[in-house]
Amino acid sequence: MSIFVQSLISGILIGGVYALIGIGLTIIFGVMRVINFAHGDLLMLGMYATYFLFTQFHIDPFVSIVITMPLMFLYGAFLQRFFINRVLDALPQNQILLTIGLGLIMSNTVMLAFTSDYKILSTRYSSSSVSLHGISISLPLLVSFAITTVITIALYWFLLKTDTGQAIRATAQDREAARLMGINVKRMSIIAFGLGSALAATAGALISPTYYIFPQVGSSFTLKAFVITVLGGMGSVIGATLGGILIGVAESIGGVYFGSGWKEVVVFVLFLLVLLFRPSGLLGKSRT
Amino acid sequence: MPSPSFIRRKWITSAGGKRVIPLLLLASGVALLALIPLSVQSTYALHIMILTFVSIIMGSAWNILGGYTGQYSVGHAAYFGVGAYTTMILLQFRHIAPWYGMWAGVGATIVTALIIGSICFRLRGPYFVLASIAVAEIFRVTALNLKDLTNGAEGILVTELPPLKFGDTVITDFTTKVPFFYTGLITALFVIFVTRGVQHSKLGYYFQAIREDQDAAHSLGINPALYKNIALVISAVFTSVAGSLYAVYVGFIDPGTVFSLDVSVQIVTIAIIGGIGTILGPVIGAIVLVTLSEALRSNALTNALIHAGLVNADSRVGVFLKENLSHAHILIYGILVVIVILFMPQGLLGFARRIVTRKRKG
Amino acid sequence: MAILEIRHVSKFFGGLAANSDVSFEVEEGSIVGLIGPNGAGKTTLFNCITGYYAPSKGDVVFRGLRMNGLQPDKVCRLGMVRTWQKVRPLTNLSVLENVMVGALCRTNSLFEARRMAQEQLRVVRLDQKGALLAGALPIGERKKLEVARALATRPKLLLLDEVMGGLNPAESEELIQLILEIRKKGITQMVIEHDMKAIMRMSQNIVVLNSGEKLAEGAPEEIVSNPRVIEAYLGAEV
Amino acid sequence: MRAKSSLIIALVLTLPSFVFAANAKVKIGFVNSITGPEAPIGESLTNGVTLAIEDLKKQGIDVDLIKEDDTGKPEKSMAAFEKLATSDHVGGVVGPYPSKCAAALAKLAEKYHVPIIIPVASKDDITRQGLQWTFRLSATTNDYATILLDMATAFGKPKTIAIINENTDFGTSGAKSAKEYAAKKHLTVVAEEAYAPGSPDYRSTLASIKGKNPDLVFMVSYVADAILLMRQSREIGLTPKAFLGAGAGFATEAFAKEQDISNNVFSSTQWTQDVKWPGTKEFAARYKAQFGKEASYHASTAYESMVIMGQTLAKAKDNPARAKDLLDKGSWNGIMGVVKFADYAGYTNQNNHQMLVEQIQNGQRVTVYPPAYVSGKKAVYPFPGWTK
Repeated sequence: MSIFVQSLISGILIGGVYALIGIGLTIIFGVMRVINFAHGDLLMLGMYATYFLFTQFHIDPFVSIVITMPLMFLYGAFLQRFFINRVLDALPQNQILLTIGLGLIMSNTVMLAFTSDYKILSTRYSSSSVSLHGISISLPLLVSFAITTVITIALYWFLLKTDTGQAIRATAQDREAARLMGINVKRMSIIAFGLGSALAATAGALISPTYYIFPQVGSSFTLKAFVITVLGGMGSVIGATLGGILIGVAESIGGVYFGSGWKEVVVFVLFLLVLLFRPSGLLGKSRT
Repeated sequence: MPSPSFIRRKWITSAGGKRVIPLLLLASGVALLALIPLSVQSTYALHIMILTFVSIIMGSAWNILGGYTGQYSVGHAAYFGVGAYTTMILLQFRHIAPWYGMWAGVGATIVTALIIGSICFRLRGPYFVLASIAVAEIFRVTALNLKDLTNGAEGILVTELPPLKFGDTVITDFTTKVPFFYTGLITALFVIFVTRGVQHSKLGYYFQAIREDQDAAHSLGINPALYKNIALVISAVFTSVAGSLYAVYVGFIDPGTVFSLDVSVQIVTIAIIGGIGTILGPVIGAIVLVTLSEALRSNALTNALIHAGLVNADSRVGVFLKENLSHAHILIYGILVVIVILFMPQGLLGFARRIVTRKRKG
Repeated sequence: MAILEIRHVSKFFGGLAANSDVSFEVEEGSIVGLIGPNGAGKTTLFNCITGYYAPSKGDVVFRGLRMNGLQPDKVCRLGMVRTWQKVRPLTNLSVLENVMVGALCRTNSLFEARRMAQEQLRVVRLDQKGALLAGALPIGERKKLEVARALATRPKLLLLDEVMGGLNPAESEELIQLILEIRKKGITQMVIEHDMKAIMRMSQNIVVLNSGEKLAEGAPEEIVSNPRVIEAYLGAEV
Repeated sequence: MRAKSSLIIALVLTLPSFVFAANAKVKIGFVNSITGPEAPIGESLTNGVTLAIEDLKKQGIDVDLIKEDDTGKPEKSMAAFEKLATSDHVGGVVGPYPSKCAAALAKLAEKYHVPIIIPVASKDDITRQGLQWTFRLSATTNDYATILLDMATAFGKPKTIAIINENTDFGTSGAKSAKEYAAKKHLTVVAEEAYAPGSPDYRSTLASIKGKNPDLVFMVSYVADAILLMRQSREIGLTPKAFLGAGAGFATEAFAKEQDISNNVFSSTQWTQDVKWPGTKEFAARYKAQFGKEASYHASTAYESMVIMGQTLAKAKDNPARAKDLLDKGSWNGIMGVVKFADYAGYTNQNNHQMLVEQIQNGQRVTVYPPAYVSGKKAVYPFPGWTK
């Protein structure tokens, strides 16, 4: 029983970070209908930024988010403005290949700059935990979950209450209609990609104290982000939040009851089932 | 937008007599290729050619489903892997020679493809792409965990390859690259031939109609599910053969080398860089990509510069190039992919054709 | 004799009824006009008839065969084909190839299909443009291409969904002549159209839909003088 | 100054027992993972080889080194080897690191009659195929597990063992060996977990292992996951009598530096910095000075392989066939101890290398087993528990 609770809690905490990754991807997909294969690489850049700030300027990873986030927002906006924008009307496979190419460029540039060594970001609290009735809870994960929650709430507020947020949502719902309504769709796309990158990078920053950093770290997160987004419904922010936590828990509990080797199968089968029976995802609306 | 079917129209409209010339060219080209192993001493070159053939097979196979039928699968590693694994399991654990095992691989792949098709073809667009990735990942993780069947992560290392016999005469014992060269060449030609056949038949028209507009196609008497599955099976079968060929040639497979997303992406890249929906696109893509990545990997540029006397090998520039270009080759590869997508969205073939038409007009 | 019978067809989306209890018959060899204000359920009805939707209730009977649940490709092979309100050319294929795709429904030979396609292109007067890419055609010619492609499937019943939408008067007139010509070949037609004058000229029978229900049915002159139609449709629209 | 004198010592120690012509020129191919997933370890190999080339030069052997990237893929490593053998005409090849690449190259070496020394790819099968042109310096995967269990049963009386391994070639075969050898040592395997590398959360798995209360926890992982597993073990409060790491990630500086979690963890290794093999200390010091980090066993095996290949080819006048004979018969004594490529127990041309066990004691990696190689500090056993 305590093992179950233990896995449930750590699953939820990790799921919070997954959710951030998924939300970023879902916003990008929602607004542009582009599957971003470089999403994990954006996360990787966030990790390296955090690592760099920590080792060079001794800025705590959780604090450095305030620098990393806007920086990666600009970077994402730049990518959108100069690369993704040019293929918005191209065939989907060209869009995919472009993001794959961009991802390769990012990870290999980082490799040239930082070598391919694993970087370990060790803070005082990297392996500390609090114990509650025999259940141990990782302190850094707890903090990162709290930050994730705050960011997610702020994001909801932004999307629901601000004009820009509403314009983004309108664009996601129907690009053509949004254009007719006078929304600057190009600008919304730039903001969306910026937001997506910033969120991915934040997720990277949040897990770097407990994880490790290397140039190819992104690929496994890209796949995870796909699963989360589809699970939640592509384009749905709430869906991605739920999807992230669901995947965190599924992995954690699947690892205990199916064995670590099969937990990925559990996740992908779950993914396929959702695709088949609810292609719009758990919370998505549109089918196309 | 220039049409992917541009070339075809030229073929159709050219008068019967004119067709003899390309046919002659083709025949002499094939004959020349077939003579290569006799004249080329460098097995290094043969190795690169064999890899190119495998890539041509993979790219052309994908092209039938992705290029003609418009179903952008990013999960072809599943078929590549099923072919490779079936052949290798039969070879290493059951001592069944690969030229039989390969057919078992094809059989297994057809079953796999029909199952995957029944799942994935219910979805369209980005959902189809993601589902195809997921299915391939399920295969990878399953191969990793079904240790009794696949030997898991340890992979399968071929220790012995039985010679190919005809009666009692040994045709080849596979100690040289020559048999692999011919197998690759013949299969590559065959897949090109099949692509051409598809393009010039009802199938090809139906595939393209589905690619252009599935609903419109449906209203014109085309059963999309049926024809998508036909395209998938053709595509999967050749991908599977490529997998078998690769596995036996390299002599070792593990889930990471044959089932990974990298393989799927590589397959798609070949077709897109070359130009999809054309017979020759994937062929060009394969030739360019294999040679290019080998040239980058082996730092041919630096060597050429040094050889030409432009850069001194021991000078600072020479050392810098030597040390860094070898690290940067995937970076350069990535940059090239981005450039092609941005500036030649129709692939190399489409780009070349556009230049030709522009010149003709202007 | 009726070639098509619509019997009490209803189609629900969630709780919303897009069609409810619609019934009428289409006489063989005639042109039937289907009219109604926007959102009246005309296209939904087309979709129910041609197999894109299965009717929630009721039957679609074509030449004595119950069609419910048959897929569009089967429907086409049985001799009923539709065009699209928003044209759907196969943009990267040539005009001729577009029509050949339709013809291939009746033959396996490319040669034969090409011959049939050229014949249909002559009917819609696009025979000079066969080598162009379908995507390169202007809207008026795309509409004609759509008709030619449908005709190439050798239909008994042709369903035209607003073929004149977005055309200038000269182009519309050309299409009206085309539709009348097609009728002469013995092909029954059902036409959704907003241009009342055109509908009046072409149709032998007109069905009026409003809010998913059949409001009226009759010869053109009856419809024009039907007060309910005037109120619900003409009054609001014109 | 100190570096210089240590260089001279290294030079003297690595001087072989034969005399060679001054300034012999040899051509050697070095196939290595410069990019791709194995690149972090590839870098250690590159550094080791760099030092070896310097030392060979001091011995009067000019090495024309042709570096080839295998990107971690077997077909790329094959292309590299084809090029080296048929276009560069090298006398011998050193490398590659990934076992799948090494397995592919072993066959090519046989075909082209070019000797290859595999420094540290550990898959057992590579030298079990009767191939004559393939020589392996390092001990095989099997030995990573056995030496640890030998040690644990020598130090105490453990009854149960949990096995955690990453689901890769090295991980799976390491776990398999551990399981087989555990049976021989009368240990009960209470848990077996093969995890997919790259997951940020192993807590649930570790918690279920903790519930089984094993005496020994045996792990096979690369450095990143090694740190992750130990961090989360600490969080969960997993406290067996000993943590046993099978080489790879556990025998690295990066892991040792994480004192909070690495203290008192055992790891099997091919080489340690304080082992009494000739030239070890000097090599370690030089490596640290030149590359700013501690040498790993990957670096030392690569170094020694390159030195052996260089010297052999110099003696063989760059003739591959003669070099093969010399490798067959020769014997060396350098930083990897005595090296002899022998045929035994189903192996061909396999150096029967002595594995070592090191323990991390306050950030220092100390050799603690076998007793003959211990240089002072004693092993801490059983595990004293986590520091708060």
